[in-house]
This record gives sequence, structure tokens and C-alpha cells, in this order.
Amino acid sequence: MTKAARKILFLISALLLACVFWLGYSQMPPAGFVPSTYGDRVNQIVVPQRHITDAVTAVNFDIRGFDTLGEEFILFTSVMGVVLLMRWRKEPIRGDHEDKAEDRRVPPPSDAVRVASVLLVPATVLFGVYMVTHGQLTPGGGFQGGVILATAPLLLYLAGTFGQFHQVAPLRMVAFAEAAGAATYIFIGGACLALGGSFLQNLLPLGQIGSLTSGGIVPLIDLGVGLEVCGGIVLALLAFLEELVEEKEE
Amino acid sequence: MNFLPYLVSAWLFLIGLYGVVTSRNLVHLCICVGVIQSSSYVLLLAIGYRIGRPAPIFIDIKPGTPAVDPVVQALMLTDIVVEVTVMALLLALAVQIHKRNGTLDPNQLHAIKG
Amino acid sequence: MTPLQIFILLFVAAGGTGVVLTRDPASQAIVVSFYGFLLSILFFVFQAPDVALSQIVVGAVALPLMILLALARVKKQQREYDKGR
Amino acid sequence: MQANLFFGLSLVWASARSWLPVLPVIIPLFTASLIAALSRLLSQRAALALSLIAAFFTASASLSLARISLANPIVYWFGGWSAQGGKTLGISFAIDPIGAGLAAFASTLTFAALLFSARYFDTARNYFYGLVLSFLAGMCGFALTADMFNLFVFFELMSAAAFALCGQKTEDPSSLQGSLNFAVTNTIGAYSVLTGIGLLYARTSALNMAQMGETLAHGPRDRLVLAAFAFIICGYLIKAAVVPFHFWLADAHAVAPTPICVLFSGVMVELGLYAVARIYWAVFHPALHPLLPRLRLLFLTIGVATAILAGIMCYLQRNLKRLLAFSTISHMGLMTIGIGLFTAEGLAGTVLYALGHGLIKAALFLAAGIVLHRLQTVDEIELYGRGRETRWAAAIFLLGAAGLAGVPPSGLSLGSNLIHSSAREIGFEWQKWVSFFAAAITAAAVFRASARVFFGWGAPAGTQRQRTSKSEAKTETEAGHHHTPVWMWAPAIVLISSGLLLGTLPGLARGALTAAARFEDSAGYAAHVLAGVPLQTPVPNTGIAGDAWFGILVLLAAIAFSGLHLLSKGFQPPRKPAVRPLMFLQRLHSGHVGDYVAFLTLGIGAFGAACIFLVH
Repeated sequence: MTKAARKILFLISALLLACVFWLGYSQMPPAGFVPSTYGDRVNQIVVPQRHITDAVTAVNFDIRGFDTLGEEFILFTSVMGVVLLMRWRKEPIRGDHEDKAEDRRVPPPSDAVRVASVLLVPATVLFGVYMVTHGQLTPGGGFQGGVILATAPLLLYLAGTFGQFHQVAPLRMVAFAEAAGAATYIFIGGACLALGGSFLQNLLPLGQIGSLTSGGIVPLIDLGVGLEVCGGIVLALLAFLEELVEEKEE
Repeated sequence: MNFLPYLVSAWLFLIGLYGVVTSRNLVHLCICVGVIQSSSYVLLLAIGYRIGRPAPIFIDIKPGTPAVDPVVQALMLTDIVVEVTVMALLLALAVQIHKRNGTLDPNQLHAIKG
Repeated sequence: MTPLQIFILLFVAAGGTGVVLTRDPASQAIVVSFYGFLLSILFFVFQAPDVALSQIVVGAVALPLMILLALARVKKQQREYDKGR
Repeated sequence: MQANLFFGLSLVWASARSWLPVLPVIIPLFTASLIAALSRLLSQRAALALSLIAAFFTASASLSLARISLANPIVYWFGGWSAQGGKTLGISFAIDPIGAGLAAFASTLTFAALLFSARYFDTARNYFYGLVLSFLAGMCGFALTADMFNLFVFFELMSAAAFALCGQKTEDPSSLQGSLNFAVTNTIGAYSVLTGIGLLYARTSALNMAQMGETLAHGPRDRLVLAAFAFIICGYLIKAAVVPFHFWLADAHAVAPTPICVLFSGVMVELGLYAVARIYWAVFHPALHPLLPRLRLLFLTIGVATAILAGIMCYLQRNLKRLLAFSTISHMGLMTIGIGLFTAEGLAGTVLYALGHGLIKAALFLAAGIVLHRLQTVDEIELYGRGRETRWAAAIFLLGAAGLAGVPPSGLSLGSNLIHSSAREIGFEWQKWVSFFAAAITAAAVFRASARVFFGWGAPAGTQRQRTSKSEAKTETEAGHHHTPVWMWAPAIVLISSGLLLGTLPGLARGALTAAARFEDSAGYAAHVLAGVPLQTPVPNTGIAGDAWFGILVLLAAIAFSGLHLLSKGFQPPRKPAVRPLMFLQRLHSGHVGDYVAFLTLGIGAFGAACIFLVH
């Protein structure tokens, strides 16, 4: 199809689709007034029944924990996919030549950047850990904390050489941690089965409301998810950094 | 005014589609897919919101107080994770396509025909 | 709905449009980052702090970073490709 | 002592039964993470062995679930959040023989594909096996879940794995965009689904399908419900690759490694249709049943268009993998008709058809993989007469063509008989001829290709039109191979023979009918999921009339058509006015993702508009 034809076809179809949107959405209850008995019931039970003060976390890791299991594995799968796709190093690209070293020279970052980045690392790690461990209490959790933790090694990367990067994040360990984090989720679910409950049934003591150990299995899952997300994001970002990937091959 | 979020959501869906259809660069195209995804955030957000109610965090407010819908927010969290992962995959594919073809312009990729 | 909410909703709609209409991916990465930030503000004002946090770490940091890395790689490939020709 | 032993055994059995429903998802996922965690320690062989074991156990778990659920569907609540007073909080599986059967089928095909890939990817990494297992887990979860959002999650898990697998190891310089087309269209589909889920959630405040259905039944049947219906169904129809959402499938198949094509064609696209049926019957039927005759027309239109268009496209291909992919789309059209009849007989027929088609198509893809392995190309013209050595592949291709035609006692023959009789009953006698056309032309395409490749019949050069679809797939294995290892042909032979003999399995049709009747018992399903009331669906007592001649007639027509084509040296030169529409049709399949998305928009828009105007 020519560009013009494509555009015309799309505009006509989009008009049709817009009508569908309009007709459908116009019968929605107005935003802000959508009755939600599901949400209300959840809000009522999370604190008394689960000792979790963040209802979203309760839904994510307990009430609808199985969804999150799937979600973690979507992340896990995609990271495997990205790594496999990007590590496609066996054959040379079409313009076959050996030159690889030349482009690698990045101008060294200025001292200010370097210092700032290094100083930021401990703060980032601390914040990430805080977020992972407080998932059941306050907004945040394994996912958000995991992404924050994943930015710490990248700050180091910004600050200087790959060498430091490798020291902080030995890739084998990152890959292992990612997979282990993913496996933890299933393992916890299976442990609940072994204890006589159903899969992912929250059978651990619920702990004091507001404490770090409240929520039964939720903090444990949070830790696993944090590990997995952190490892996964680091791996995915690294996969885009070709040079590092090559080193990884060896 | 209470229908504005729905309108915004529909608009994002359509404009994202427009971007995908008219894109001249695969990376741009992937990002437009991201805009389509953000349409679903706005829709879900609007559905979960209840005027005058606080966030469902029962630390400062008494447990059992009516709050906005946490279920929808949990769905949105899942949605965001799905977005970032799918985006990573799409970008990886785009990079590989570029590596093989030396171009990111879908108009210049003519490998598959018929 | 408060004026603030309406205001930010309109901003998000404009932001999404801006992302689509920015045809150059490198500047688009910046616009996307801004858009992610806008979305997270939207989530905040609609009482969804959990989602807002996710959105800010993903939409404003991880995703643009990924895009930039992908673009850097594409650029490098392009150089090699041109040289090889 | 004996009593103790007995007690212990029964305890194990009891706990195994409580484990059983989660196993089809948990086994592959756990193995996948194990393989990823140990990817550096495990040799490729060990990773393969682990994945084979996992696929085997997944298959057995799913099979026993299918057997147990024959008596009554199994409802499993995760986290112990069972329904209270008809309201749900948690996520549940509702396992019925059709879902569990599909999961078992997916695991079986995965097993075959893994076996085939043993020597296939000489340089593959262990992550490949992790991806295949995630893919399997996604498909199993998708087939078993009873929760709308959980369905979406597994849909995405399946898709993410599929996108990555599709882009693996293609040595071809330029066709990688096929996997991007696949990823982009399917992702948009997923977000169409999510939009629909949002609309439904606003109306029903539930995510459990049964509860959604119950609530919708008591609410108004208005435009919101229909828009939600359109968004959700279109999203899954994109996965099912029906016209006009079908473009991605052929591209993806041309690109994906052959063992992965087996899974795509054999079961993944069928799962898209499964979701359509499941969602219609569990969620929308209670509310939309007065519209059934009109919905039937809508689905039949789509099905017929898909069957015919893709059938024609199939015949025009010269890339064997792309040819097989279009034949899959064409048969998906027939299955869409089967589902779209909205009868127990039609659904049962579709299930059997899908099984038979999946087995045969899987074998055909494996055979194409063997050809690729031996001869380094799947281009019909380049292969002209070169396939004389690859006897296994030749045998499978010929048998597969016969199977696609639907000769008895193949699963396709059994299935299409059921669909025909159901269509006849509700006044769509003509459906038979659509089925005749699609089956005949896809079989003829395979016959023609095998006659050229394996026997060197017909003219060496292809027709003018075929030249446009230049071959894409290049070698996936290293260097030329002079023999076909046993793990390549054995799975293919087993698959094709089971596909061809599926109809002889005693009680299969009866079982499918019972399962389909229960599948469509919306009220019973809701009561069973929400309140644990056992299903009491009356088992349909229709006789299963065998029409053996139909399949044979199709076979003869296919042979005659391809024979005529080969004799006439490929219609050269093409008579201009006659082929112009065909060339136009081919040009539409441009491989340009923008085109595909434009058509996708058109599809959703038109489907939605049609749905909404149904009420008025």
C-alpha cells in the first residue's frame, strides 16, 4: 500500500473505532462514581484478615497473588528473550569488518558527574531496600524497589569503568539471582501447598500490624520479587550494552 | 467533565495507533505502542477512582474507611510491568532488524511479500 | 473532579500526542521520559501512589534509558553498516 | 502395617490431587527458572532433558485433569480465596475437559517440538528451553483459568515468550520484521482486551468470568456491554489470526524456527479461538443470548472470509512454511465457523477439528523443518526435484495433505462432520461448500508443493505470481546434512499418524459432545464456580453421523486441482484480467507493519460497529 492509501484507510477505520469508543464509553458511569463492590470488600478485609496496610500490595501478592506470579514470569521471560535476541553474536553483521575497539572510547565523565554518581549509589541502594521491605506497609514494594536497586549499578556505570560495574554486578550472579527470585515465588506457593493450604495461601503468622514482618508470606514474596526485578532489569539493560555482553560471553 | 478521563483514554489509544501506522522509524513505532498501552492506564485509573476517597493505604487512615479501588490499581501495576517488558522485547527486535537491514524505516523493509 | 485533575488529564493527552508526533526517536526518548513523569503525577492526584511510584521508576527512568541504549546501539550499527558497504 | 501403608498412599494421593490443578503451570515455570538459574552449569543436553521431562509431566498432569474433570469441572481457588455468597475475591481455575485437553495437547506438541530441536539448534543457548517452557506455562494457564484478568496475564506470558522465540536464530538477513509485526499486532490486541476488561469491570465490579456473567445477565444489554464484547473478542481474534487480523501469522511463521512454528500453528492460534468461546459462553452469553442469531451471522462472515481468502493465499505461496501458515489461517476460518455456530455440536466439532488439524499441521511443519535441515531452503522453486532423497519428509507431506483434506478417520473428518451437521440443522447448508473449498485448496497446495519438491513434477519454474513471495528462511542448522536423525522424523511420524487415526479413538466424539454441552451451559458453569453446585447439563443425544465420502471427495478434488495445475505447467503466462484480483490480494500482504495495524484498526472498528448496531 502506498503511504497515502494507508493513511486514508487508517483514518476511515479510526473514525469507526472512535465511534465504538464513543458509544461504549458514553454509557460508563461517570469517572469518580464507578461503584466498586470488589474494591470495597478488599479494603474492608485487608487489615483485619491480612494485617497489611497497603491494600494494593495485599491484592497484588495475596488476594490476586497468582496474577503477580504470572506477571513476574512475563518479566522473567522477556528478559530471557531480550538477552537471547541481543546476544546474537555468532555471525558478523552484513558489513563484515573487525573494527570494534574504536567506538568504545567514551569520553571519561567529568569529576563532578563521577562523584555525584558514586555518592548517589548508597542512597539508591538504601532507598531500594527500604521500598522492597516496606511493600506491605506503604506504597511501593518488590517491583518498584527492584527497579530502583537496578539503577544503582547503572549509576556506577555512569561514574566510570566497566570494571567497577562488574565488581558490583558479576553477571553470573545477577542472572542467577534473577532466576532464583522468580523461583522463590513458586517455591513459596508450593510451600503453602505442602502445608496443606492451597497454592499461595497465606499460612504464615500475620505478625503485628505495621511491622516489617506483618502480612505472612507477603514480605517474603516481596523480597523474591525485588530480587527478580532488580536482576531482570539489570540484565535487560546490559543486553542493550553490547560491549558488556561480549565480555559476558567468555 | 467526569467523562474527560474516558475521552483521554480513547484519544491516547487512537493517537497511538496513528503513530504506529504512520511511523517511519521502528523505535518510534515501539514507543507509540507504549502510548496505546498508556491508554489502558488512564481508563483503569478512572474506573478505580472515587471522588473524595483517599488512597487505599491504611496507615494514616482508619482501617475500613472507604478508599479508592485497590484492585484496579493492582491491575495497573501488572499492566506497567507488562509494558516495560514488552517494550524491551520490541526494542530488542528493532535493534536486530536494524542490524540485518541497516535501516529502521518500515517503508524500506521489503523482505516479506505476498 | 478537581481542576488540578482535569488540568493534568489534559496535559497527559497533550503529552501522548507529543510523544507520537515527535518523529525523531532521540528527542522522543526525552519526551517519553516527560510523559512518564506526567502519568505518574496523574496517578498521584488520582490517589494511586503505588502505581505512581512504579510509573516513575519505569516510565521516567527505566524505559527512556532502554530507548537511549537501543538508539546508541543502532547508531553504532549504522556506522559499521555504512563502513562495510 | 498394611493399613499404615494404605493410609500413607491415600494421603499422597489426596495431596497429589490437591496439587494437580496447579501443576500444568507450575512445572514448566519452575523448570524454566531452574534452567535459567543453572544456565551456565547445565550442558545443553541436560537442559533439553530437563525440559522434556517437564513437558512430559505437564502433559500427564493435564491429561489426568482432563480425565477427572469429565465427571465435573474442577474449581481451584488460589490463595484459598474461594467465592463467598456468589462473590469472588481471588483467582480461580475452572478446569474442564476442553481446557485441560488443550493444555495436554500444548504440552504434547511442546514435547515433540523439543525433541525435534535436539540437534536443530546447534548453537542454541539454554535460555531457549526456558523460553519454550514459559510459553508452555502460558498456554496451560490460559486454557485453565476462570478469571478474566488472569487470562490476560497468561495471554501476555504466552505472547512475550512467543515474540522472543519468533525472533530466535533466524539466519535470514531481512525477514526479522515478521517477528516485529507479530509482536506489535498482538500487543495492540492485548490492549484492546484490557480496554474491554476495564469496561466490564466498571459495569460488574468483578473479574471472575462466572461472576461477570451473572452480573451482566441482570444488568441492561446496552452499548457498553457490546463495546466491551467487541474489544475483548477482537483482541483474542487477533491471536486467532482471522481476517482481517491474520497478516501477522504468515510473517511470523516464515520467520520463526520450525519447532516453534509447530507450537504457533498447532495450538497457539487455536487458543485464541478457545478464549473467544470461553468468554462468550461464560461472560456474555447470559446477557447476549437474544442476539445469538445475529452474532452467528457475524462470526460466520468472518469465518467464511478467512477460510476463502487464506485458502487462495495459501495456494499462491512458494515458501513452504508460509504456505503452511496460510493453510493454518484458512483452517482457522473453518474453526471460527464451528465456534460461531454457537451450538454444542459445533463446538465439539471444532475441538476435534483443532486437535486433528494441530497434529497434522505440526507434522507438516516438522517435515518442512526436515527439508530445511537437509536442503537448506524451504523455497518450492529452488527445491524443485531436489527432495527425492528426503523420503520421510515426502511421506509426511503426502499424508499431511490427505489429512488436511479431511479423509476419514482423521480428526478433521470427524470434526467437520459434526460442524456440518450442526450447520445443516440451523439452516446453513452452504457451510459445507466453504469447508469443501478451504480443505481442498489447502490440501491441493501441499500436494502441488510436494509433487514439485519430492518428485520433480510440473514445470521447474513457478508461476509468475509465485515469484513474488521469494523464499525467506535460510538454514537454521549448520551446513548440509546427509541423513535425517531419528528424533527429527520420529515425532513427525507419530504426530501425523495420531492425527490421521484420531477419529478411531472410541468415545472421543461422544466425550467431546458432552464436554462441549457443559462448556456452553453458562448458568451451570456460574453456579458451579460460584457456589460449587455440580453441573447437571443434559448430555446431548444426537447421533454422530459419519459422512466418510466428504473427505474423500475433497481429497480427489485436491489431487485433481493440483494435478491440473502441474500439467498445465503452472498457468504460464497468466491471463491478465483473471489474476489481477489475486495480485491485489498478494500486494495487501505487504509485510509492512503500518498496513497491518491499519487493517487491525479497521477490523476492531467494523466489528465493534457491527456489534453495536446489532441491538438497534
